[in-house]
Amino acid sequence: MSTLFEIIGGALLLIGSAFLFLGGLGIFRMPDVYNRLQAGTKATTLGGMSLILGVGFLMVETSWMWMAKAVIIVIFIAFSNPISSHALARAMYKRKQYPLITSKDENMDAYKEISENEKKEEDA
Amino acid sequence: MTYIIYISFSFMIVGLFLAAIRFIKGPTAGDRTVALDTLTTILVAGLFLLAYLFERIIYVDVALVYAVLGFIGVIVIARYLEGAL
Amino acid sequence: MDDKLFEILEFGVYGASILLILIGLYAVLTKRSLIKIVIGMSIIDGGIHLLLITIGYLKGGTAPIFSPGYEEAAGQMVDPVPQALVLTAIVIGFGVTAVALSLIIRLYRHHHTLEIDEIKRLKW
Amino acid sequence: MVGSPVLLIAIPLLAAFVIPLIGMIWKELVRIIPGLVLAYMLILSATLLYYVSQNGIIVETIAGWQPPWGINLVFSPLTGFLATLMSALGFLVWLFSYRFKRNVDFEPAKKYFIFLMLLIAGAIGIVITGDIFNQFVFIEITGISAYALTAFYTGRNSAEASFKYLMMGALASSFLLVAIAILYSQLGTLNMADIASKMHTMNPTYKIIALIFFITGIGIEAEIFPLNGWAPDAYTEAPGPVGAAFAGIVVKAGVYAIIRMIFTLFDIPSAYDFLIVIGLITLIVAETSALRQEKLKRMLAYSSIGQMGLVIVAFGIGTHEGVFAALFLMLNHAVIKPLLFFSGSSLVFNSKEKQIAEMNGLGKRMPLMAAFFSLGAFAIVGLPPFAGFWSKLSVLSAAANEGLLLIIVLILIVSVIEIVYYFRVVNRIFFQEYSREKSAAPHRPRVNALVAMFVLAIAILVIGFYPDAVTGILHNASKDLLNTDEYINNVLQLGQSLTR
Amino acid sequence: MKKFLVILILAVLGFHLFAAFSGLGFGVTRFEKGVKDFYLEKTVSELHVANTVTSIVVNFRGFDTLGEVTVLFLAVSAMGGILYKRRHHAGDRSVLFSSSSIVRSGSKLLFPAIILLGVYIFIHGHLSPGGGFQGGAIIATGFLLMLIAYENFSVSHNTLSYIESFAGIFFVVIGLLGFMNGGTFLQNFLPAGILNNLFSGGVIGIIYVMVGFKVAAELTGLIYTILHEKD
Amino acid sequence: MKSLTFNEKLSRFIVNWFFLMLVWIAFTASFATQELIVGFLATMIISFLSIRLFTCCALAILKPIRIVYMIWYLFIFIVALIKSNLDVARRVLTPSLPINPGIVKFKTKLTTDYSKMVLANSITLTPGTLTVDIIDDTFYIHWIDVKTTDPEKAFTEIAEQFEKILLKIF
Amino acid sequence: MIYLILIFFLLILMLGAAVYAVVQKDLLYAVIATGVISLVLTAIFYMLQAPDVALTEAAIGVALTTIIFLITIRNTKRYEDDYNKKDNLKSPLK
Repeated sequence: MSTLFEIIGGALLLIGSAFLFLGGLGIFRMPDVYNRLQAGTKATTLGGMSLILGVGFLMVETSWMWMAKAVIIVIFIAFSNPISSHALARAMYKRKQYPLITSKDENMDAYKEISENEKKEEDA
Repeated sequence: MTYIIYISFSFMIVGLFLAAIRFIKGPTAGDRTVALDTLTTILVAGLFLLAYLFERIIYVDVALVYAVLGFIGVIVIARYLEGAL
Repeated sequence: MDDKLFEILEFGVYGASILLILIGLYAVLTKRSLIKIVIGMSIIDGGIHLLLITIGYLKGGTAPIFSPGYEEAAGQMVDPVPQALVLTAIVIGFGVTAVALSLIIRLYRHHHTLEIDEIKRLKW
Repeated sequence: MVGSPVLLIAIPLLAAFVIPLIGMIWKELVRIIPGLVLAYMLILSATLLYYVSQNGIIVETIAGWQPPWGINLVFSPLTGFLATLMSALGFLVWLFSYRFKRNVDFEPAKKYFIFLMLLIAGAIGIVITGDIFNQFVFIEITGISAYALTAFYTGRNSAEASFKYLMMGALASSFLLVAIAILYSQLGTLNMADIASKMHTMNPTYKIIALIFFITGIGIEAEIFPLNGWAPDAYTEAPGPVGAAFAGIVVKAGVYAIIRMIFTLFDIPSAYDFLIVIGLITLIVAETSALRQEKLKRMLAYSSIGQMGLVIVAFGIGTHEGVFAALFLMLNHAVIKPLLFFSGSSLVFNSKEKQIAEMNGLGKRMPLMAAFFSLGAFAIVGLPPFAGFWSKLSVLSAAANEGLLLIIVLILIVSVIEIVYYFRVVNRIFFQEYSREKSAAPHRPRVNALVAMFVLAIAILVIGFYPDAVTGILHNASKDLLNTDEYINNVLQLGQSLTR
Repeated sequence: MKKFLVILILAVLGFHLFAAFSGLGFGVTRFEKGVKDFYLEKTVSELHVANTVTSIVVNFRGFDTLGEVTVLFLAVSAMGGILYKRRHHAGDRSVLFSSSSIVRSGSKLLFPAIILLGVYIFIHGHLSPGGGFQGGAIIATGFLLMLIAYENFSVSHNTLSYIESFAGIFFVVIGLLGFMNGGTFLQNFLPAGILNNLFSGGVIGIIYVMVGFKVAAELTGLIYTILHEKD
Repeated sequence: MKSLTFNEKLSRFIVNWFFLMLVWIAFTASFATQELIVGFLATMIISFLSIRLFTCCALAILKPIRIVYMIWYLFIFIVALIKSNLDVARRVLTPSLPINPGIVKFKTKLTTDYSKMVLANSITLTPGTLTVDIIDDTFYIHWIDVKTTDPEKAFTEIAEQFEKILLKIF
Repeated sequence: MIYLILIFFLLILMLGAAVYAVVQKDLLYAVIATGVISLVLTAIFYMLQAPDVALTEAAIGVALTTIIFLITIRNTKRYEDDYNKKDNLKSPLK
């Protein structure tokens, strides 16, 4: 059954690296910080996870140690990546770097009230 | 199998390149930090793949540590950008 | 093909590390901001560490760790001595950087500037 | 056998780690323990020096590996002499500064003694180690404690001086690392004796490049001419006893490192000429700038640089007499300069700007201090009955034997300059009107400081009247330095193994 | 003008440096009789330590490591001395606003795991890459994460200095214990064990654990000092 | 922070220790006796020191039904993750960049910090959304393609499927 | 072969980050660029078979050095003095 694992592993490798590339491309193409964060986080998270799991699958019959370490890294990435991108998004809003809004709807920025309230408190 | 690894590496190199361009172009601090974050994640995956290429499990520890420290670095930079370090 | 690339790589790695040293030296010698000077120092350190590691590299070699499966591989291992030296040098460099930065903080406390020209008696 | 040289390093480090713990029990111990450690180091190194003069070199290995592989410490007549000198001076500096500035907060004061102890331990490490990378580590230890000591006062200038020193020191250590990288890449070893024995196989061009990097690296510690920009500021801003420690200990270690490189490691004959040239330039530039200084400590700093230039010239002569003269100069400088710093810092204690002009007429108010200062001044310019005379005489005779007339002339001219600026100060002390406001009572040094100064003054007089008391040791040491083959053989065959 | 001069000097310097290294060759075996073969041989046959870099750092060149630890100790104390202010209230770090609850609970969740990672790195210093310095640095970074996320999270200075001092004392005392049985400083006096077991290498593992504790305490103290430094 | 009774402390300690031991085994990737002994000691010490930090999960988290829900959550999450990545790929690769970004808000019924964090992370990793901030129980979400600005509808659109299960787990 | 190309690419990336760190007037960006240098340097060490050094560089170079630089910038100021004030005014959101 060695070939099955190799096929799974190879496919995960390809998918993962493709998404890593897409993450880079997303960062490159998107128009503002929030959209870049969206593209970057999602694509690199899935890309990294599947690439690492792919390597784990490729080595699974040599030893299970690779899989164990791969799983721990994957769990860590799954927790840490969204946290860091959330922290960045919040930081950018606190720096008054408002998101790009293309449509004319006024309610599009629901967070603005909060930051305006904070500003008033600061002035007072 | 070799070809798959080659293709993966080439994808990653292009991704790194694009992230690096974004790092240099900016225009805001946030963009640069996003680029740093992406660079870290891609490199973690790359290190793991390299460990497979070298066929030595001891190398995996480096990737693990790298992921942890990159995460903390980004959090600290974000906190600085908030103006509340 | 590989041999040819290796020849270019020799040029590349030594050249890059020496260039890194030179870039750092340039920053130290011409920049006027104290933090820039310290950044230059850390760039120089990075260049020297890369230089040392490059000296110890062995083509087709593996890390000098006798983990299971590699007990007999002493002949293919890269030189461990520069690695040990670099380990020490990195930590020492960090210590010096920390002291430098605390001095900068104290200088800023007194002078409220980071420019060496304005901190009067700091002539070079 | 009383102990092994490694204790000279291990005990201060152990004490440095113990002190923060013990300081929580009784704060005074923080001041006392470094003194005890320094006294112990003095006794240990003196007994080891005696042992070495009787039985030959001690080569101490670390972790039980033979020298080319493990780190080794070499305690020979030369290194032993320097180590003894340094620990003696260190003890005196500690004694002088025991009750120094009680008004400084406890927290910095506690650190002052730790830094002082580690400064001395690092300098001794530079001298007795037999491994270039280990020497680099000790240079960093010495360096960081020196930066911290320079920034001891919280005034604004001390941080600048310290930062300047730090930047130059950091660049220096980078250069040292590059030099180590070149040597390792060519020879595959880091042990000094092993390098010396393999040096002839190295390509001469690389050899010169490596030597240049080494000299630029260590020259900053040793205050060679273009690299000594840090010294005057650091000496001026650091506390007085620390200036004495820099002049007496750190610089000596730097000079030793350069000398070891040129005499033992590198077999480049033209390096000696290079030493003479660079030493002469240092001498002349430093002494002429000392003439223009307004501040006392700055003047002493330039004088110290000049003396080091003279030492390097004497080493550059390269003969047995030259080396002997250089070591004699180092000894005298190590005895006299601290006395000048100690008494000088007492003299200018209450003045704000530490100017020379503010010392007017202090001779009548503080006769003892003034006497000590003038004793030091007379000794360092080389007036006959004092210590400095003999060393300068031996430099001149060494130069004369080699027929280097130009050097003799230059040294004499520089001596005249020295006499001018030191006597200017002495003249102000004794023959000018008292210039400070009368109400300010002059600072009276405490008993421990007086004891330290008495010891130094007596040493000056003893060396001045009976130079034979030290010449035996110095001859041994200079023989040791010049005999490269014996050094290599002793280290590589483990010399005389220890009996413990 | 100055820049031009500097670039000229740098060009000369770079040329010579490159000359010194270009003839070396990259990835070739040099100096057959150098020290590295000895190290590679002895680390397996006598010390029974898998990681040669560790055995060099802790045993063959252990004196360097002692010095290095001292350098860190000195740097931390120097920083404390330099940034010392007379009225120094440690602990009241006022921040503009606290971090978001996601970062807070996330760091709370990851903190024990990060500490465990550091412990793993320095306990396995002689088997896999890493060791005392790296593990200590990771632990310190973990504490930094908590300090960033919780502005009232505090570390006891006394505890830190106890750990630091005891670890340092232990290091030197282990070194001095090497003098037993007519050995030398830092000599291994414990049984070497079996290669690639966790309990192998004699004192090397113990020293690296001590270094780990010491470095962790020192770096945490350093971060704490500089983070609370605010006008 | 409120003080804990001994039983609470013990149960938290055990949970903490259990998870850390799993992490340790994954780190070392070995069941050798020596590794397990050292890991046992190290994880004991760390979990003892971090009882107060690891506050959410008492022993009850290990009930079988909750574990089943966790696995179910994981499954839904992975499906959403893949969908979101395909979505990102579509947007990035389309030359005209079809985006309509904005920030919407909604309220959640979750109470504990950890569950909010998990929900926020899941939202960040699912199609087109990014958590910007949580204030009490209000989530502020950056949405790459805003379909509605009404909080209720946004909630059903973005978070309902996760919240259902999270309520059962925590 | 891809291995060699990767090393080349990383070297170029590193040099670019170094030049950027020296040229950039905004100290924050310069500091982040030094972080990138360390990051890439770690990968190069890893590829040159020095995992120990890579770990050290990651732990100390990437995380700690960057962080203490950042804290120093917070305690002092963010821009070099000849940072172009006009650019800064044009987009205060930087």
